[in-house]
Amino acid sequence: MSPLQGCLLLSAALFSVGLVIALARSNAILVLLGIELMLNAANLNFIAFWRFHSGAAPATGVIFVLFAIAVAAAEAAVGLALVIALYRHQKNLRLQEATRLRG
Amino acid sequence: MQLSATHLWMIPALPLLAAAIGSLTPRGGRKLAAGAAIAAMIGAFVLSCGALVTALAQPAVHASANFTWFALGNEVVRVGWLLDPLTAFMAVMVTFVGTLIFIFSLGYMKEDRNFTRFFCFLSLFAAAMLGLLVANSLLLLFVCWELVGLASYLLIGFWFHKPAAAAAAKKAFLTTRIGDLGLLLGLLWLYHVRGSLLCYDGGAGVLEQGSLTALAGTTVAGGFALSTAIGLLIFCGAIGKSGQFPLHVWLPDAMEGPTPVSALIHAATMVAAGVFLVARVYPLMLADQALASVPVHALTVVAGIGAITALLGAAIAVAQNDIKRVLAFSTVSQLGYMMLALGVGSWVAAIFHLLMHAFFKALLFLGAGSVIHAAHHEQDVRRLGGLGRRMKATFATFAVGTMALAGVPFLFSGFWSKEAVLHAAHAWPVSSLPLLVGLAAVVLTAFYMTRLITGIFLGAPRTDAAAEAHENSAVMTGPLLILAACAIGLGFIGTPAWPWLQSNLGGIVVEPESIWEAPGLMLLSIGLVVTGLGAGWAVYGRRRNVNASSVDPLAQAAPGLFAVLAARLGFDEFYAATFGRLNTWVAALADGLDRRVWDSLVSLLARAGEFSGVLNREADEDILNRGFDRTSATVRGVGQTYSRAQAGETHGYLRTVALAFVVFALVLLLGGVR
Amino acid sequence: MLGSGILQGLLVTAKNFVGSFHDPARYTTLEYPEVKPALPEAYRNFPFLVCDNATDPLGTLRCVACQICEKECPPQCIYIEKSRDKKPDATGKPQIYPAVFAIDTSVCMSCQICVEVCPFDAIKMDQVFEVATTDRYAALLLDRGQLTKPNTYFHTIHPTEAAEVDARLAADRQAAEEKARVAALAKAKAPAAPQAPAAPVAKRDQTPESAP
Amino acid sequence: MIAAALTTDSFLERLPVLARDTVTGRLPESWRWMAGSLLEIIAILAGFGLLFAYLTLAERKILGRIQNRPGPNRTGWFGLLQPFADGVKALTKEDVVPAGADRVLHFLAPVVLVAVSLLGFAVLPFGRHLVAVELDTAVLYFFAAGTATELAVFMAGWASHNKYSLLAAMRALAQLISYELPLLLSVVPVVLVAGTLSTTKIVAAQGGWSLGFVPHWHVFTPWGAAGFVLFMVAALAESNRSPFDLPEAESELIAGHLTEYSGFKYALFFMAEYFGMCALSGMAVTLFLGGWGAPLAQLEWIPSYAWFTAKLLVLLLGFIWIRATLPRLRLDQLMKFAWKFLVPLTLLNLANAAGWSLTAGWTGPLQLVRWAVALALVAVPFVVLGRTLSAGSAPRTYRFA
Amino acid sequence: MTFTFLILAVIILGSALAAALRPNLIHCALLLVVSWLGVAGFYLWAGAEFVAFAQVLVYVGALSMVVLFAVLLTRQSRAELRVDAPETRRAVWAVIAGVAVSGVIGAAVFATKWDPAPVTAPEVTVRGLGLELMGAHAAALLLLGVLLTAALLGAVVLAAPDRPEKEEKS
Repeated sequence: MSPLQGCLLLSAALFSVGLVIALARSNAILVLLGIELMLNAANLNFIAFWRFHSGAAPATGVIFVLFAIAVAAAEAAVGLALVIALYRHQKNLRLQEATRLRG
Repeated sequence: MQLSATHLWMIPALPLLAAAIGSLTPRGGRKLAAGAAIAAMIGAFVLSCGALVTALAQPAVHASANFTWFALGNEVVRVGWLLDPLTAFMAVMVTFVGTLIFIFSLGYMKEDRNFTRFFCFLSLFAAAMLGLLVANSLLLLFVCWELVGLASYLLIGFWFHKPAAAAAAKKAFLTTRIGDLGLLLGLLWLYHVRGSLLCYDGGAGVLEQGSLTALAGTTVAGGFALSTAIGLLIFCGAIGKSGQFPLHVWLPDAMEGPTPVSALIHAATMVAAGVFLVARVYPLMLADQALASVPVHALTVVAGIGAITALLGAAIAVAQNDIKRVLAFSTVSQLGYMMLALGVGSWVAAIFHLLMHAFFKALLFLGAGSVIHAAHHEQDVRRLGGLGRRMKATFATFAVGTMALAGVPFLFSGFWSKEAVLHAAHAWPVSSLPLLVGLAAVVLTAFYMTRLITGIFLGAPRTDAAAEAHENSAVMTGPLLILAACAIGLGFIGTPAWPWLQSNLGGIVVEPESIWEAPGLMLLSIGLVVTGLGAGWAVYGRRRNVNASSVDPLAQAAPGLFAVLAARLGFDEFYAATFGRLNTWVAALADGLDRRVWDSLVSLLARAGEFSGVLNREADEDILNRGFDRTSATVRGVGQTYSRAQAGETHGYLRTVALAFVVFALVLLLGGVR
Repeated sequence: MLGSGILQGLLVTAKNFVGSFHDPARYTTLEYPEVKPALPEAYRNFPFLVCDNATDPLGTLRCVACQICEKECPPQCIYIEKSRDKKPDATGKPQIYPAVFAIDTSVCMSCQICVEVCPFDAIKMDQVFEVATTDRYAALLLDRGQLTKPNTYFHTIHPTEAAEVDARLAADRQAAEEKARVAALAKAKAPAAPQAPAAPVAKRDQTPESAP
Repeated sequence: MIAAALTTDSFLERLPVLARDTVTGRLPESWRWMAGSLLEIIAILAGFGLLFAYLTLAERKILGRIQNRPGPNRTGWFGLLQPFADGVKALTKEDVVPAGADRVLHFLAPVVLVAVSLLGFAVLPFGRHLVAVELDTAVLYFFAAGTATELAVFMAGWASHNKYSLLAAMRALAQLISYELPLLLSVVPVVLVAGTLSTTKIVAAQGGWSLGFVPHWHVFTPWGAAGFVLFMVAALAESNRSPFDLPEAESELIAGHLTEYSGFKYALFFMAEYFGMCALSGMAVTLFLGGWGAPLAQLEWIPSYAWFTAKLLVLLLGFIWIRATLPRLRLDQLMKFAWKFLVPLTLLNLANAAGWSLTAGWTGPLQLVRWAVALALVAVPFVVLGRTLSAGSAPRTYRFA
Repeated sequence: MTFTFLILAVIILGSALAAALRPNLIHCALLLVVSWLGVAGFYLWAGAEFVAFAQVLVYVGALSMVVLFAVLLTRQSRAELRVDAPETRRAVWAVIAGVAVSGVIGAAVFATKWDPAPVTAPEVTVRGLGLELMGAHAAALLLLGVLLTAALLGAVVLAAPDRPEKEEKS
């Protein structure tokens, strides 16, 4: 069980926990946070590979994570703004009731 | 002031521009339209003088400037401008007379509501006439020929609300159209043979020696020379346009138009176009003179037609009561004279007579116009009379015109030009018939002119309209005075003693000779003129206590002949009887055919279409639709099932994504992808 | 310009800060428990009974229990019980004295009316403000013993007023002696004068025990 | 590197390092790192703990003096035992927890706040060899730790189950967040010029003197001065001090988000506030005032950590001084000041610093031009922005006072 | 496997799972913050300091604030906060999906052969990162700036309640 595999397992676990949160919880904010967790899991992978995998390119993994963090922040901000707008519209945040946008 | 051939196009362009301005000005823009028209005519006149100066510099040369009008595949149609003494003299005459008539019509048409439209049509006519003169290509000439016909139709039918005027305009247009058909056939045949319609094209032109010998050389069905056939066909156009024997019926009726129109078109210019055309293609006409085997020479036909028309016109003119009708028939007879002169071989005499006739006939018509204008549109001679004292200027100028027309010796231009024609006829070797006819026509002309002048101006006014007549304003009497001066003065440019016109026109220097060399013919003609005048004065001069309804002395003398002549020898009725009924018969036939034959065919087709439509609907209904409905139903079903998957529940989406991911990953893993 | 206000403010506080160390006008805090505040002379708190002689305070009370102050006191916080017997006052004249003289300091509003109405200058306003007690009721009711303070104390707290009172008393005493002497003289001069009605009521004439 | 410097420095300079080495010397090798860092932690805690204590006392004394009163002088000689008295008071006071409060969060809030505000001290270079953690990204670490305080404030506000404290927490958060921006932006120029995020290298970059007596501290460059002032103003707001002490504005929201706290937790909040203040001033010293560098070459013999503490104390006294002078800002003025005044100025200052570093090569007359431009870039926007923003608010005239 | 890695794993996964179970929303958010701190710790352990502190700055500093503000702004009543237990059926499906996904990834991790880890940890300095960012990824950096501004403005517009236009004060 090399450290790399350990990290990958950790990120997989974190990813699935994020997925469970996103799927199980009905509150929109928590779903968003679940997705944030999944994003973090991805970042975790990047750093793991940067650290343990003898890749040639110097710090692309690190830079990628930096950009990922920034974008995730932007995404979260807009997501939460949407949640607030949704709440104003629907007076509660239960996601299963926000089903107007459907086929 | 030189105007070379290449700039000739400016002469017709100015009146065309004036016509365009006239057409665009609203009814109120009277001053603008009239001003533009008159300015254009003055400009054209100045340019024509320039052209005349250039032409007279080398009278024998036909200066042409050609260019490609349009190319149709590899067929290139070339047109161009021609400058020679004939064009120049005609252009000066047309522009000078036109300007005077335009000024005259300023007064004449003042009360008319469509004043601007009148001047627009006048400018259009002037442009077309000048275009016809300067054209070097017969095609361009034909185009302007048609435009002139159109202009005459528009001007004759100017007061279209009068049914008579509308009918007259249609009649004029149709009869000239028949003549033009002959002209068109001639041109097409010529184009077919020669491949070009340019008269003078640096040797390759139609009227140049190369093509003339070729045309004369070939003979056609009936033994005619090709040039004779083409020449006669072109002459048909001239017959129609100049109102010669068979197609003269439209000219008297054309008097329905306003008098300046009659003066400009049916006295001076348009009718002269036919004579100009024959003069233009004269080399073609002369081509068959040398051939002996030819059954008839073109010019002989021309002379015959000319003689008949001259005698016919003069005779009918005697029995007419309407001033303008008398002058119209007088024009017909004078044109017969010109054709006669062309026929007997002297186109110079014909053009000389044409130029002189244009001036004094325009004078006579304007005089008549002034009389009509003063007498509140009263045109019947029997209802006028005694206007001499009231309209002194008009009476004086009308008298000058009459004497010029009659050919009073020495002083008046009419005498010299008629003399020239008679000399040519006298010298014609073929037969002396034209000479006799000419002399008879001289007597008749003198007679009916005195009848006319005494009827209008002498004696007492027979109606109150005539009584109230008074002299017109300067704008109408001015042109009369100028034209009278020309009628007198211009004669001297063509006298045998000083043949300036003849030598310049023909390009060959004519030896001046004293008029007393062969005085016989001249003295004879003078005698005939005097007898004519005397007879006229005798019959009509001293009639007293005559009122509007009193019978004409001639009618009393020869009631039958007078009635026939008054009815214009019944040509209208004859044509109506023959061609009119033919036309109606053919129309009825076509209508019947159309109604019964074609109609049934079309309805047959319609029913067939209907039947196939019905067949189509049935088939479509049960075969196609049912199948289509079933398939769309299935598609909607499938769509619904999928849309249920798209239930808008975000959790559902995420769950399906996750499970899909798992499935694919499993496939990858188990599939052994390393 | 923005910020100039702040700088001026800082300058002021700086000046204060520095000034507080060397400029007495600025550093005015009294360390209270250690440094008593110099009370203004006219300060008054609760009344106290003046006695002429510090050694025998109750004996030399000026108060003759005339109960004027008790009646005049607006909140009625003075309670006096006259004594049965008389005791000679400062001038030796037997006077009544208050057996019980209590002031309820929780009620007294230190209006100084009792001082103004006291004909014998027996009650003056004290300057003691440290009167906090743990007992809310009894401790605040001051009895005779707690109230009396010697005239010398009076001089320390209200010097001018004390001097004035003494001067006045001394003057009265001399007037009384004068009158007494004149009366004595008169009595000596006219021993025959009929027996005057009962001896005139003796004016209050004490000879202040002037102990600095 | 440390070994080499050891020999040349004076004994005092080497004293702390020597002390540490002697103590850790006895332990086995593997434990030495742990023991060394423990020692450092203890040193920092003790040092700054004492500083906190006496800072509170100094504050009350100086405030007193400014307001012409002695300040606490009852406890101990000249009131020196006052902080311990406060400490005892805080400990003995009953720790009340509101009924509906979220007990866990209520307890966690002060703990997190103090822990986080202590984190900042790790990277401050107190002396030539006295930096707890030699981090390449020291400045970033410092401000990352700094932002976590907001979380603690929120927890405090939320956990006390009280509308006012929640509202106050929101106001405090708004203030902290809006002033975090100018704080960070005013630090960026220093990083830009120094070219590194590590505090030790920044201090090293400010070494040396020019013209004999002017040290190369950043504060003596136009953009540095502006940056220093902006940093201090933002630091004031960040630590909820003086003009910006809106969160615990006694007059308005009782104690803001601290209303439901009492006893030791309350004291902890204050301790955290003071630690924050010290950390921020320490960073200010490091970034702008040349860290442990001596102002004059001749004064090199005084140990570096002495200089650091001296400068730190000067700044802290400045904090106190400002607290004594300036009135409290209204919330909207606070916000407007941050967003419309500080942020533009810091951005301009960044541009100024960039220009400054680009024109580093200029010499002779160009040097003057460089200084003139930099000074203009600082002064002109300040005046213009100041005038436009304060256009409406003319100094208030009191008609009846 | 080093000891610290295990601790970090426990912190991260523990707090994440706890967040999944807690009914109270604020507690979930705070637990997730702890999990983010754990991830930051992992970055530190892996040697990428800059990323770790960036993570702390962004997630713990800013994002947690936004989340908590969002939670407060959506004003659920406290009761509602309490009662937010997930419906069982959906929870079961969620767990199944989670386990499936992690199982698959785990299998993949063990299935592939990883070449041995490099002996020395790759060294990344802030200066190196800066040059890299400003060099090869300069465009990406600028784009990121634009993206962040757009997200900032967008979020404000979306979240701001559409107050009626303030009428002009006379």
